[in-house]
Amino acid sequence: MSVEEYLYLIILPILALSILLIFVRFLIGPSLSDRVVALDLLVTCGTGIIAVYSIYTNQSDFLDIAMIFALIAFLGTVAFSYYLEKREKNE
Amino acid sequence: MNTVIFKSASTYLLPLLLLFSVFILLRGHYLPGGGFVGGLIASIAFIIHSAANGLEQTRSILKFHPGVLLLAGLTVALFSGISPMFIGEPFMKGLWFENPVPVIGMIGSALFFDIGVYLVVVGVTLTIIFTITETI
Amino acid sequence: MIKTRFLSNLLLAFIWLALTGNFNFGNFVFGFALAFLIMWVITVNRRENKYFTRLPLSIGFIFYFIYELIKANLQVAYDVITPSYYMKPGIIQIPLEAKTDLEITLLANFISLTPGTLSLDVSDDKKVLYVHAMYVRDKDKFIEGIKNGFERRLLNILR
Amino acid sequence: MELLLVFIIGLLYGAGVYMILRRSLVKLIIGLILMGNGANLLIFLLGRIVKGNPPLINSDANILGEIYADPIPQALILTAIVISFGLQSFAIILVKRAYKVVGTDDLDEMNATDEDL
Amino acid sequence: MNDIAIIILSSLGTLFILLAAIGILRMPDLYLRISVTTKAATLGIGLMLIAAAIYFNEVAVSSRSLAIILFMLLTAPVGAHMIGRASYFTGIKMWKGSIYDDLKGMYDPKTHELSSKPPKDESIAK
Amino acid sequence: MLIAVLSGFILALSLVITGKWIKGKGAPLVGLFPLALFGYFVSFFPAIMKGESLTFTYEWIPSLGVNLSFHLDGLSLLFCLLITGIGALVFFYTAPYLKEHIYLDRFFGYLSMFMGSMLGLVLSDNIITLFVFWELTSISSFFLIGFNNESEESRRSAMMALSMTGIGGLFLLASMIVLGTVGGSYEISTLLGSADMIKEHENYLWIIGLLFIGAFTKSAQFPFHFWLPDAMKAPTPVSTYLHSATMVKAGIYLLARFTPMLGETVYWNGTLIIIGSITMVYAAIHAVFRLDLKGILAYSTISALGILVFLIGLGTDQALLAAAVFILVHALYKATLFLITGIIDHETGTRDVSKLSGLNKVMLPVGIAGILAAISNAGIPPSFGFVGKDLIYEATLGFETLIWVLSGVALLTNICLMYAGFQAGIKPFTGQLPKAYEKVHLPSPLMWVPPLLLGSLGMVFGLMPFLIDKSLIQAVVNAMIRGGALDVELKLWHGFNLVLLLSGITLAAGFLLYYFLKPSALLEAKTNRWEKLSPKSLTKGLGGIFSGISKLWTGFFQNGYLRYYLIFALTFLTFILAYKLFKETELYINFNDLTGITFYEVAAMVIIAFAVLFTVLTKSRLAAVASLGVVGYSICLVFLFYSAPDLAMTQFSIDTLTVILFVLVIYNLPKYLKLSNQISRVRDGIMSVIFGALISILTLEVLNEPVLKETSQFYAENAYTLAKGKNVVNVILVDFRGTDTFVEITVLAIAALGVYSLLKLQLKSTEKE
Amino acid sequence: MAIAILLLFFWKKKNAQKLISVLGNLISVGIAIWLFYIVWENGIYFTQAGDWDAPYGIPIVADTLSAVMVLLTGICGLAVSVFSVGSVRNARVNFGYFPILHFLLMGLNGAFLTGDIFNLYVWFEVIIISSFVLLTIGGEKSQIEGSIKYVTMNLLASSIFLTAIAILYGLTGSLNMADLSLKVAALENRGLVNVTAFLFFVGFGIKSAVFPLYFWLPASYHTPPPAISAIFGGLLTKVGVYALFRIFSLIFIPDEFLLNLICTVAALTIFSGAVGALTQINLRKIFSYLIICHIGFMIAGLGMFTELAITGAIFYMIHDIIVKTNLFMSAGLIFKIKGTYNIKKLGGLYAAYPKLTLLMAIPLFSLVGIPPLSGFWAKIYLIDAGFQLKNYALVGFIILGSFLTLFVIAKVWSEVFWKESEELTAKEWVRYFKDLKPLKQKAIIIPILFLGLVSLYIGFGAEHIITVSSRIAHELLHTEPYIKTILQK
Ligand code: NA
Ligand code: NA
Repeated sequence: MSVEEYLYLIILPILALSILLIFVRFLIGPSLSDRVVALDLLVTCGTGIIAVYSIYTNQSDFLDIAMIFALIAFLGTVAFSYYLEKREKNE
Repeated sequence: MNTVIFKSASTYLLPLLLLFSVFILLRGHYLPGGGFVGGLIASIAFIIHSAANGLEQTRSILKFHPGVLLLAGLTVALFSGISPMFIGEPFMKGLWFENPVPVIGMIGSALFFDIGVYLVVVGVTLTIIFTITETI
Repeated sequence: MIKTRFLSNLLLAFIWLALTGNFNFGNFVFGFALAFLIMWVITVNRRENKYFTRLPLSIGFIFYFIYELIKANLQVAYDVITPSYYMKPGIIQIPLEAKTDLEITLLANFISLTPGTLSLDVSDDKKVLYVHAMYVRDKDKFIEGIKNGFERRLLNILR
Repeated sequence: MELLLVFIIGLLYGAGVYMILRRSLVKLIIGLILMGNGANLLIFLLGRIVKGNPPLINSDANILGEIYADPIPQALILTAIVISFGLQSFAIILVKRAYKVVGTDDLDEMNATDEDL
Repeated sequence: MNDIAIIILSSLGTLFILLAAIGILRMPDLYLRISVTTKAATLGIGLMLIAAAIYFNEVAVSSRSLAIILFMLLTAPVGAHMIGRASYFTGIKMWKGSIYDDLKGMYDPKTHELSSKPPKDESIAK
Repeated sequence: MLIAVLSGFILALSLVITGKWIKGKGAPLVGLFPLALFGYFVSFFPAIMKGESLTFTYEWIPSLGVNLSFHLDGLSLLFCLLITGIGALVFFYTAPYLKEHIYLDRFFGYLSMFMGSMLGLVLSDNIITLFVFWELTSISSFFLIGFNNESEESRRSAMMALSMTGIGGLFLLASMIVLGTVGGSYEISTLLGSADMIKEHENYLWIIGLLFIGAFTKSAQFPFHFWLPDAMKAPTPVSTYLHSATMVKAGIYLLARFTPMLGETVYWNGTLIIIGSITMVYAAIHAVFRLDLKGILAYSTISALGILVFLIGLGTDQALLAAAVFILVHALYKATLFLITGIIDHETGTRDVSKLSGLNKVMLPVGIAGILAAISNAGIPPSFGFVGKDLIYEATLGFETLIWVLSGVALLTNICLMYAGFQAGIKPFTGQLPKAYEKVHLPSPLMWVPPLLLGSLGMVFGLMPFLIDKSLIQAVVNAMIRGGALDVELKLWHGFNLVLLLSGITLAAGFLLYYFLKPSALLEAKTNRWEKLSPKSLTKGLGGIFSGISKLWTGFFQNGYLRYYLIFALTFLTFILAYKLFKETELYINFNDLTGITFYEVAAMVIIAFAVLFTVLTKSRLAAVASLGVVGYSICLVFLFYSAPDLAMTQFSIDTLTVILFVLVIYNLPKYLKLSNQISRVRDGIMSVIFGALISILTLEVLNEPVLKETSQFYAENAYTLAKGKNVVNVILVDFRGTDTFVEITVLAIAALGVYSLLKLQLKSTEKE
Repeated sequence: MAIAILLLFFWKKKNAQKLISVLGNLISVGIAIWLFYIVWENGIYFTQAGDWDAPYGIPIVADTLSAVMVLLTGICGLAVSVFSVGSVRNARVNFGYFPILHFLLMGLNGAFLTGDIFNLYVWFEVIIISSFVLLTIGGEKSQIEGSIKYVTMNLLASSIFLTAIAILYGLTGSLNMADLSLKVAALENRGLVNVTAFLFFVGFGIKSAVFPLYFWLPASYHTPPPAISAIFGGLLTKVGVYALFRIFSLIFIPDEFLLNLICTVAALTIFSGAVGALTQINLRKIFSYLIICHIGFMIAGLGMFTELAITGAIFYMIHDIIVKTNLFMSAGLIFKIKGTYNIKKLGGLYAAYPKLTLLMAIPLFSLVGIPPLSGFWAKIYLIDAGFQLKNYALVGFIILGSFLTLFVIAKVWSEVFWKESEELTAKEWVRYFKDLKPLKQKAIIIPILFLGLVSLYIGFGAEHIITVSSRIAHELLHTEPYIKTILQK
């Protein structure tokens, strides 16, 4: 079994499974914060998928996308935290 | 937001992200990236900074109104678009310097165009975000 | 002042080299120039920081961190995959010796990065750090662990 | 795989339609965004999809290899994405302004222009 | 050799991510979920990126992988901190099994200022 | 000739400029202008008498075949003379009549514009040009009727008149166009040559049907007649000029003009006879019961027009001759009656015939004019009216079938008309002068000379028909007869015959009626009651229904609810799309062309699907936004899987930004309310499922088609060699399709400007405009 | 475009903005005339952006239709620009009014001149966003409400347009319109082609406001300042019509079904617009509905799809652009005088301002098509074409539409100009005409006069317009030269 096959047959499915599990948390919430955390983790997990995928397809350029993911994923979290706090303040 | 952790993190993220954005901009012609994404990343850098430190501080870093960037970007793009017309070529014709420059590769009107795009995107995004934040 | 700036500049230039993966003089010069530009853009009066001053300490710290990381991860993993919960979570107030923003931030981040603990917030007078932890068998011991582990090592590097 | 994408595209369009028929202005914009995503995927799919071969010319080659993903749809989508970003952001701001002026995001409260003076 | 390293690293990384995924699903309260996920995932991704760096074996790729890891180390805890803090504001309760809450009552409800000393009495262990 | 026609318009314009002067002393002088034109047209007498006709052509729009071509023959000359002659008198009459009016200049302006249009109408040889002038008469009459524009009634009648003649005009236009297409030319003189061909053409019925509507509306034929009595709200000079002598005759002119081309078919003649007889009888009876002098005159005018239509419908040489004469007869006496009505109204302030009597004691010349006109109207020998009436009876008696019905109709009409004429021309001047009117005095000669002149002409032509029979009437008739070469000789006395008997009966019955039937409000009210069933109320009712439908239609579609607008649009799209898809294409899935499915792709898709559903169903805005973010990020993965790294990057960054924007904006919005009910949700749900399914099906079908990739092949091969880039997508963006990108950043820039101004610009309360 | 950027440099200086704006419009009219001259003398003028041969680059093509549209845009742009100087408040000028106006004009010109279907989409977006901004600038309640409807429908249209482009690209792999023409003709699956054509029809149909897709228009066009309504009323929907003509001559030849559909839609559009206008009392709403009604005329020309009909439709479009722009400006002037758009409250203008009334009578009666004013001549072609095709129902609707237009305008005339003036309380937020500086007064009147003269020219010089229109119709129905020129085959 080559590295590529291993990644393709074992790693990617597990990552996909993880991403589904995280998504379940996203769906069930219950609070917005839970969703935000799940969203953050989804993106992180996505970054992992990209890394593996770039090995699998031998396209190192895909790592750049991973880089962008890593950099700005947390912006969403920041925005939602900002929102939560502001809302709290306003009420 | 009033948190030390975020504030100091943002201080380091800002130059990092800006650097990264220019990197993405310049390699666009050869690899994934380009003016759009570069510009977006640059603006995200400023947005993070402003979320942590408040708008005023980000403003003082930026030194001018984002609208100026927008304008500069449009001008650069337009100029790179119409410059071929001055030498009798059609609009948007690609012009290139003879020799490649290290790091960036070939320098041509397309690059300037991309820089224009970059500036416009930064200008636009920041104008929008800053305006909203101000009027909240 | 000039020195620290120069150092930051240099550092950014190296990051540029790393990013582009193209190590030659021309690229370095370009990276340096670019970094200079960026620093010019972003500099407001703020305290400069020292990089690489305590390199060996840093490396030691990194290993310590990785050790903690793996240890805690296994602990959490066990808790996650076994059906019952062993954890005793709570939010703990930890007095801070770290003074500067950088110190506090780094400390808080490392605490957060270690599984099982999460820096929730720093008080506005920067005297205490509030940490959420999964395994707080003994509050004082826990605080002691953090102070002697992360904080001490970190401050050693930074000061 | 195309089948799945076809389904997703249909879903995005359908959901977009459903959302723009709601009374909330925010939902309306979300609907438009969903539909825009659907349209982008549609362009993408109809340009035919190729796995793992982005339209990048190898550093040692001068033309693209045998198999490559069609770059045109990608360029089109990129343009479309950015344009819709511009429109969306303006629309989102409009929500804000509308709320400020009208006091709600309920579209049913915004009918005055179709009534007689 | 490289292949084996890649396989081991990626497997480990994946395991950590899976762990985080199960964790976020299973953990009983938000703070625990944040706790579990931030680091497990960061670690997982880190390992995978190292695997990628080994696979491509190019300076450019390696440096990029390192950069990503660096970014994640910088951003993930900050994000966790922010959402955790905001959630505490909005009054998201801790799991019933929690034993301490030193934060209780420390926030000024108006200014959101956080004091280091409790307003009147000592924080009470649960 | 062109100048003659255009001079009316030029004068109209110059009047606007010299308005002040006109309002002062110059008013009567304006009348010299139509007088000069009258003289100009008189100068054509000799030529016309010789049977010649004159044509003048000026090219206007050659590619459409529209020329300013003018053709002067007997028929047009007659009308020209009426237009300019009566016009001149009306101009003189107006000067004192509206002396005090501040907008006298405008009035003259409209009047001369009208005169110009009318001249153009009767002179045009090109049917499009004819229509142009036709419409201009409608418009100028709109202005004239609504001249007293501050009175609501006057505005309403102007609207009514314009509506009727306007819609008629449009039908006429349609008719003219079809005629032009069928006959291959817009020139009447050319079309005359292909008359037989036109009559056999399948579109013949369209041509005459539409033409009739045009003519009938203009000439106030049943059932389109009712605008004319309403139009009497206009100042009297207008009524005189437009509604008796000239404009209403435009329809008659049209019928007369086209008789040689389109006539002599059962449809043509039959319709005209039927409509003409209904109109003449109906209006004549109405005229009998009116109290308002102008009302009487209006209905009798309608009736007279009916007679003309009827005569043209009969279509025999005899009938056409009668028509030619009657046009002149009617113009003379009706104009007179109108003018004196105006004087009476002007001096006494009333037009109620039951209140008027004995005015000859204070305004004898007017009385004389009235009596002369009434005589001519009644057809009492030796008036010109008598000649006319004889000719009418001759025509009915000479017709091939239904002689007695036709003659009876004519008889009945004439009796009523005679009564009406007496009411208008004699009743006010005879009998006891009421006290209230004792101080009434004769107005300026400019006012009473014109009616007297016209009234006398009715006598003069009666006594000396030779003055005009050869010179004018013969030419008129021959213009109406195809290849006509009729020799006309008018005589007052034909000897004892059936015609004379009918005339006698008319006179006797008329006198009896006048003697016994006194005008009363009661009778008028009774007739008014019929009005409920009259075309006027029917049309009004229809108009009401139509405006009801308009309101319903508009209210239904433009209901203010955006979602219904969307539903309408989407339903339209969906149904036709579905129809087309199922009818014209077939669906099959070509599994060979599909790429393989892997678990991670399925996972991404599942996430998209559920995230979309969650976005749709969640009750929290923020959750929806977050979920939207998930959709976007997953799409990002899809882009990544299928080799679009640039897209993935951009989508990711933009999605994040969108989320930020949303979050920044909606944090202070109130909670989502559950705003829609179950039914609408189900309805919208069904709609969206169908729509989504259709898009899916469409996509599948397109996927089955073969792939063409010529352009991308070119890009793939030349991106580096020609554009020096290796990221082909980026090369396309900044080079091959750089224009797109350029425009796109413009869009962004505008959006930013917009956001800026939308949020920053707070108009002060004084700047809201 | 350059002008818009230049204007941005003068963001703060409102007077400079006004001056540059007007000068810029003068220049663009000059360029437009030059372009028209070139095209008229030498046939299709085109340049390939980036010097990439078709179908690989984006061609900028001017055939007669495009050149005419550009010229009309220039003329209306100039008029509106001058009008804006007189009528738009400084508050708005300070927030980018003029630059965005120029972006809008640029978008229009771009849409008229592009030879690439996706590029057309992009230009459309420029038009949408700038009109969106112009519509909301100031952010009054009614403006916001109107613009929400406006933008939603238009974005829906864009989505549909984009979907259609996607399908077209999926079928042919090309975006160049000339190239598409050949490739679409060669496709075997006609069913799909027809479906795609229908999608385009709906996409552009929304933009050109046909039944049952027009609803956004009456909801929004009366809300912004008059100068903006003027440019909207004159030009915006016509871009949709232009696109319909372009697409359905160059790329698709409509099938029987689609033609019937277009005719039906045209008839209902005429009807809806006309009856809508009948029910309204707001001057600008009346004009808005009349836009819809008259769009129906143009679409009817397309639906009949003969050279005659298209000539008529093109002529009508030329006339309508000028006249509608002028009408909305006139409405603005009326508002400036009386402070309301409500025809029930208006009145007495004739008595008070006879010369202005005469001025405004030109567009009003031109619209009705009182011969020989400009609206008249096109109808001859349309009716003629209808009869030749035996499409009597459509002719009936055209006549009905014309009649109701006449009726409505007469009503407006009678209410606004004739009726006795009613004393209205002055609104403090209206800057009344009589209070304006003479220069501003002139800036309001001159454009109305200018467009009035243009429409008189269209009416009396119909020969020229007909020559142009029929050449356009011929070019639209015989696209071989276009394709040959672009593809250089
Ligand atoms: Na931790
Ligand atoms: Na943890």
